[in-house]
Amino acid sequence: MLIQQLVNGLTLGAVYTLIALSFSLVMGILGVLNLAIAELFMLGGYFGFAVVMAQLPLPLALIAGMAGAALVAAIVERIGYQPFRTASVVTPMLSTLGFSIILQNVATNVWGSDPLQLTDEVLSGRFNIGPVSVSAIQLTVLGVTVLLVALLAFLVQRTSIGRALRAVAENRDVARLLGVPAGRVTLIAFMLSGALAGAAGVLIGVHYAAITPYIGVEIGLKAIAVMVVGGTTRIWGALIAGPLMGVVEVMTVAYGGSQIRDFVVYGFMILILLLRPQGLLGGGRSDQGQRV
Amino acid sequence: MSMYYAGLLSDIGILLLGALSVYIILATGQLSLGNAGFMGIGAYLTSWLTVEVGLPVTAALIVAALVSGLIGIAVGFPALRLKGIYLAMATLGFGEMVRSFFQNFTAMGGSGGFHGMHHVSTGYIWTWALVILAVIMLIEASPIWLEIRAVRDDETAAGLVGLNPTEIKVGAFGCGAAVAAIAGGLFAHHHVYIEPGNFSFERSIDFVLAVILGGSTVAPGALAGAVMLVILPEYLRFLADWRFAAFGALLIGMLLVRRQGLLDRALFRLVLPRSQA
Amino acid sequence: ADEVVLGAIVPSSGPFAEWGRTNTATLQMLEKQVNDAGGINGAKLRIVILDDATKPAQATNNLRKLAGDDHVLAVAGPLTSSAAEVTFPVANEMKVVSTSQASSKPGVAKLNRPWAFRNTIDEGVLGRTTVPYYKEAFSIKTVAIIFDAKDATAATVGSKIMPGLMKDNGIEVLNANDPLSFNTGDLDVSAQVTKIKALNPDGVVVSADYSQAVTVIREMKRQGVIKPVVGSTQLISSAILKAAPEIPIVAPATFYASMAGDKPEKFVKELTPVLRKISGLPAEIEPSMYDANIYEIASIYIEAVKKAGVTGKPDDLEADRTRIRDYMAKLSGFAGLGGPIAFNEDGDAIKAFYIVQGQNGTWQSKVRGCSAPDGKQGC
Amino acid sequence: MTLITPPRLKLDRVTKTFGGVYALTELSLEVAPRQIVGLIGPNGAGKTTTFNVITGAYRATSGTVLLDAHAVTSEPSHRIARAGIMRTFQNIRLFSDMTVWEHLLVAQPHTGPFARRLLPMRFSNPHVIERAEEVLEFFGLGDVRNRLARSLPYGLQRKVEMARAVTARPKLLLLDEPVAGMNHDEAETIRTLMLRLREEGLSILLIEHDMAFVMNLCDQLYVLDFGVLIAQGRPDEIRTNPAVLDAYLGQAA
Amino acid sequence: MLRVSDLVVRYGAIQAVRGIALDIAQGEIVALIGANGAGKTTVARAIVGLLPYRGEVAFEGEVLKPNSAERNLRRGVALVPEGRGILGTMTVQDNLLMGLYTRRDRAQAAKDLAALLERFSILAERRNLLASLMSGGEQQMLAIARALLSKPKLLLLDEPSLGLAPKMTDAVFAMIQDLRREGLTVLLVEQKARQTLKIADRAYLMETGRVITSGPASELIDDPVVSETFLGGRAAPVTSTHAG
Ligand SMILES: Nc1ncnc2c1ncn2[C@@H]1O[C@H](COP(=O)(O)OP(=O)(O)OP(=O)(O)O)[C@@H](O)[C@H]1O
Ligand SMILES: Nc1ncnc2c1ncn2[C@@H]1O[C@H](COP(=O)(O)OP(=O)(O)OP(=O)(O)O)[C@@H](O)[C@H]1O
Ligand SMILES: [Mg+2]
Ligand SMILES: [Mg+2]
Repeated sequence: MLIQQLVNGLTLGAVYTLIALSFSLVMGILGVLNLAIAELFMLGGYFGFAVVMAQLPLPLALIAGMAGAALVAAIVERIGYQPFRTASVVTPMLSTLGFSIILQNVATNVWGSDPLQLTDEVLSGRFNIGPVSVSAIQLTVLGVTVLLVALLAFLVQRTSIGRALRAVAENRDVARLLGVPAGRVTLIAFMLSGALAGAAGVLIGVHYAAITPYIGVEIGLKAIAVMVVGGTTRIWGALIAGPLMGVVEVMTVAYGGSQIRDFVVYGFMILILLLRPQGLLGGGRSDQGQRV
Repeated sequence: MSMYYAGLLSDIGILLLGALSVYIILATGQLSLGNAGFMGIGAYLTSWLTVEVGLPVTAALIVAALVSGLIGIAVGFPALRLKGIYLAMATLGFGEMVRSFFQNFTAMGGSGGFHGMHHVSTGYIWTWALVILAVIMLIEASPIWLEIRAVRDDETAAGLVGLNPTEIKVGAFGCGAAVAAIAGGLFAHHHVYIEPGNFSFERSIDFVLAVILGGSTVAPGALAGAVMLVILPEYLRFLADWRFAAFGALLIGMLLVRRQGLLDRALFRLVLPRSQA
Repeated sequence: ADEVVLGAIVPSSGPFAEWGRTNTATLQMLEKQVNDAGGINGAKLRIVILDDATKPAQATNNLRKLAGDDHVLAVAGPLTSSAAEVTFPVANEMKVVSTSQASSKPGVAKLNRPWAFRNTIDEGVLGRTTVPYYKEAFSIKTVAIIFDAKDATAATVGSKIMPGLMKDNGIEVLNANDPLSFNTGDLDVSAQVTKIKALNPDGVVVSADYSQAVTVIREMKRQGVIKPVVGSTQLISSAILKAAPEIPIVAPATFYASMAGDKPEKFVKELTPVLRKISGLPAEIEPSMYDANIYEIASIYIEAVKKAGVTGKPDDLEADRTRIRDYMAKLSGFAGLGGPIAFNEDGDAIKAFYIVQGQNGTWQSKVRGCSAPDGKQGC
Repeated sequence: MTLITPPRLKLDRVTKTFGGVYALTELSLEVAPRQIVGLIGPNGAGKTTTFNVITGAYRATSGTVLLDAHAVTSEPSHRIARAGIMRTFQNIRLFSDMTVWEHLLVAQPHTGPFARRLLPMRFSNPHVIERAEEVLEFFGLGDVRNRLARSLPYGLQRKVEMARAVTARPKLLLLDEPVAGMNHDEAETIRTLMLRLREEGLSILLIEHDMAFVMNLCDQLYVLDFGVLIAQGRPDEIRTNPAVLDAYLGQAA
Repeated sequence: MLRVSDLVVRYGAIQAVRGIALDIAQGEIVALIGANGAGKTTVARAIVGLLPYRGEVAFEGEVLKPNSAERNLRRGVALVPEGRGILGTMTVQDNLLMGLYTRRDRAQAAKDLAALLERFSILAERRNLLASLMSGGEQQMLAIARALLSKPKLLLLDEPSLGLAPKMTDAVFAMIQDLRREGLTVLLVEQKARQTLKIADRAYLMETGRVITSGPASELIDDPVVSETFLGGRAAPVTSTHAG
């Protein structure tokens, strides 16, 4: 059972990591907590479901989910972020909360509040290795997560686009003086993060095969926790923190008692933050850039 | 006044206190998303004191405020190490831990909830709310409030001109926690039933929303925000199924029009020209 | 009076929006039927329906508005137990009848006599019939229990009622000392289900609202735990039957869409097309137990108005409300959709219920029960 | 040099490293009462770091800082400020949403019981208001008292910073490039103010790259290069010191 | 090369620049001097396209659009902003690489970077330090170096000597002259009027949003208005300490 629970924990962790990535793309770089990401994830799920239910292949569902969510993310950026660039960080956080309220309501009106379920499992193959059983979709989620983390880390930390993003976040005018098209760059960041959330929505929706308009809330919260534990400025952080939190959560349920799960999980998060106030990989660089 | 408006008014009063609890902490530049936790502590503690111990409500509220204030100080110290989103998440985690605790705390009903409190009147709730609002507004004219503003603006510079940021930030946490506990106690005695789900992070976010919508630089902003948050959904009922979509849109619209919130110091200066001299 | 005004509190926004919306459609249909048939003693029926967004505090204010501003004679709702817990005290304070269409958490109406009623049966009572059938039908000797810890009703049933009932019926609860739970909104319950799998029980008790139970049942299927599931009325929904058709689900219900009989069949026939026109609801939606319940509640109120000497004059409002309350308390043999309805001294319904089993996509009635106290006539 | 009066400020072999980089190496310096001392040196020499160590913004790696013969090393910065050392900043650091008047109130120490601190200003500590009026007058900021300090022209912002530092009646004032970016006239007014402050008994330690200003004002100069003291003495001695010319002033002189 | 006509810039109700005209020819060093608040910074920011304005700014014969700094940089107009504008949460290295953001000629860019690091050796030493942790003067050097890396044709410098030690100020001014010899055109906004006028070809003197005098720098140095208000003696090198 231990190994099976580890697999459960890792899958859950991968799920967290996937969503944490889209949060950290805008949080780590632009410094805004886009709360609507939880709902972009939900939307991605619904778009993906629509495609899967039309008997179309999974990659197509992924594309639909990513494109749909990226489009909505673009609207969130234009209305919910751009006008609040210069305001305190709480303000864009709340304007994006406005979007998440709207999106939940719209989804309820369009798809209903009942769980929408897939009748057949997509990628239902299972692999049994001894007592452990892993499904194809689980493996897909794990694989895609690692791939996306690597891709994103490369993009943000190694390419000039990532650097440009960070520059815009810190000082928009200066970035423009250096030739960075600031408006376009933030829009791209939001859409990218939206696309990630959408992809996560499709994969995770298909994995659990049931979604509701409120699916993003709890899992979004955990994903933010994962992002914070990993450190917002380092993409790789999420890849460590996600599975860590996933395993802690699952092991608490398995061996400690499921009642105290939230207590333990959040306690663990606080503990890590107290030991490393900028998260595991937050190395404390950009946040500590204070001098007199 | 109809019972309906009295009910809304009670909700506003309680939300006002919750918002003020966030306001005090936010005034020092710290965003707390865990005040529902302090509210829960206050709600359960006062309920226990009135139902099981038999204390009068007012005494119970004062005790709960003190205890929660101490817990707030205890939470405030480690919170000093954290900034921005890290602090917000840590406090949110604290709030969820409190909720999870009461969920398992079968002595007070666990997730089944707790009964037996006596109903308090709207007037009683507002007496508390107004007294605390007045005290905060009074403090806003005091030297300590200037120090709080200085710490929020630039903690390092504040330290270097002789202010003690630790004392101010931790103190604010304590005060915020105490006010949140009062909000919780009143909530419990208004609804005469509480369950852990009442104190989840959504409520903390409501508090923050009230503060930011109303204006986070002046205490009456919390009042304006609380009124809006309670009244708005009621007045949007004619939209039926689209009620909350409209609410979300209005929220964004309001921020777009007045990102500093409905009320701010500039507005006050305009209305009361020589208010601070 | 030329108008009879009733109120209703339903959750048309938030996670239970679907129920609130079908409830609304049901009441609107009833209103139209009554008025088309000439109204109530010549007066038109008007039902004021308010959305509480699944937020208890809003439900209390809804009641205050209905009773205080809209001068309704009686209120149907609120739906959830959490809302009922805080709304019923207000009903007592304002002296207006409030009858929940779905709350089944033990003892909620009892605490708020005499104005609170529930057209539902306490889960403790229902379980006494459900569990023996379940034991019998699937030869259950051991079970594991999993519940939604954030949902007050589900948690009470999962942590108190069900363990007691299992003990009474000689069924061993394998995780008696290690309760398994999750939270409303959780997506992943794989760890809990893996644990259940390791316990290898004969059956699984899932105490959760159906939308949450879907997650558990799907995970059971995924991990190959094909064991019969038992639960409370919270499980009753057509959605849950789609989660894992091969897993049998046993739960009590006072109404289900495929129920036989003139009244329920007529009700379903009339309401189904109405529901299917509402956007956002699944295309194949059917009337739910809570639609039936709220339909009955409003019908009881209407009968009370007709028979208890309710004048409907503004000056008599207080007296009229008392008349309705007294009529409800003494009600007997009201013709509900599934048989006669009355209320016990706790304010909960005495009516027939059915232990239904969901298999291959439909509910099938297995046992008929009655919530009348032992030795009393009721259903 | 300070045989009779003990130095107001004394740095004794202060070293500050940043992960292997020596920003200050065994720096010793003294400021006597009523003295204006200049600290000069090339960019990155460690001048601002010296201020930061004195005021507790940075903790010295080794060495001691003495104020009136009392060690203040490794005290938290607010204590050091209260002990009598106030400063201004190289990059102006005013509180962004405070008026000039509020800046003059906020830095003053509060006397009396804590509870009085919660009362409105006028009841809690009337002396504070008197003092602020006095300083406002001294710096000629009366016209802008109710303006947001941040919205003022650069020169005035510098003045507000100095005024804020002075309200707390410090013994020692540290000024970091007080006339950078100012035109001649503005620099002159600052110079006059500093001289008057000295009259009132204040000691001043000053960093400035404007040599005309420094040479005209300071009683004593210390020259840093790469964290090491390379010269000290009266302005006329320093001006011709070859090491200083080479490291700092350049061939122009 | 640059022609500004009828430039008007307002901040809300305040008109900070009230219709000025400027001309800069290819290869010139033009100085813009004036008292605090005269509007120099505003002019510079408008030219590079950080502000909305009325009037016309033409660069190499083409009209530049207001508020289009990123496009103007690609055309060859760069600004070292007032207050340095370093990206404090990024390392010195990243700041420099940001200077190369629009460069496509990688090999040459790398060479330019190496050359600049040689000139400002402290930047090479502090490569991996967060830019915000550097001293004021070091930050100023970084800002200048970064702007040069984009290989501008026209460089606007807003008080580049702020916070620089005398020797470094001299070095920067010398460098500006070197660069001019390599074909760079410079608009220099400065408070250190005397030194500025020494290296400039021509100068404009601003007061409250208007140009009040302009002409060859060598003539302006002797202009009584200029020397009275701006030279005052203190901007001069150390040798002249007669002020006061
Ligand atoms: N927190 C820090 N971390 C790392 N290095 C630092 C830090 N603070 C300062 N330094 C380095 O220490 C050296 C001294 O800096 P300091 O600010 O004291 O110089 P300064 O003499 O004030 O120079 P300037 O005249 O340019 O302001 C600089 O090289 C700087 O990069
Ligand atoms: N963001 C702004 N909002 C409002 N007014 C401004 C703003 N920036 C500058 N001003 C005003 O515009 C005028 C010109 O300012 P500007 O900064 O261009 O002057 P400057 O000549 O560069 O002065 P300095 O020598 O101090 O740098 C001043 O009166 C200033 O107060
Ligand atoms: Mg310095
Ligand atoms: Mg300027």
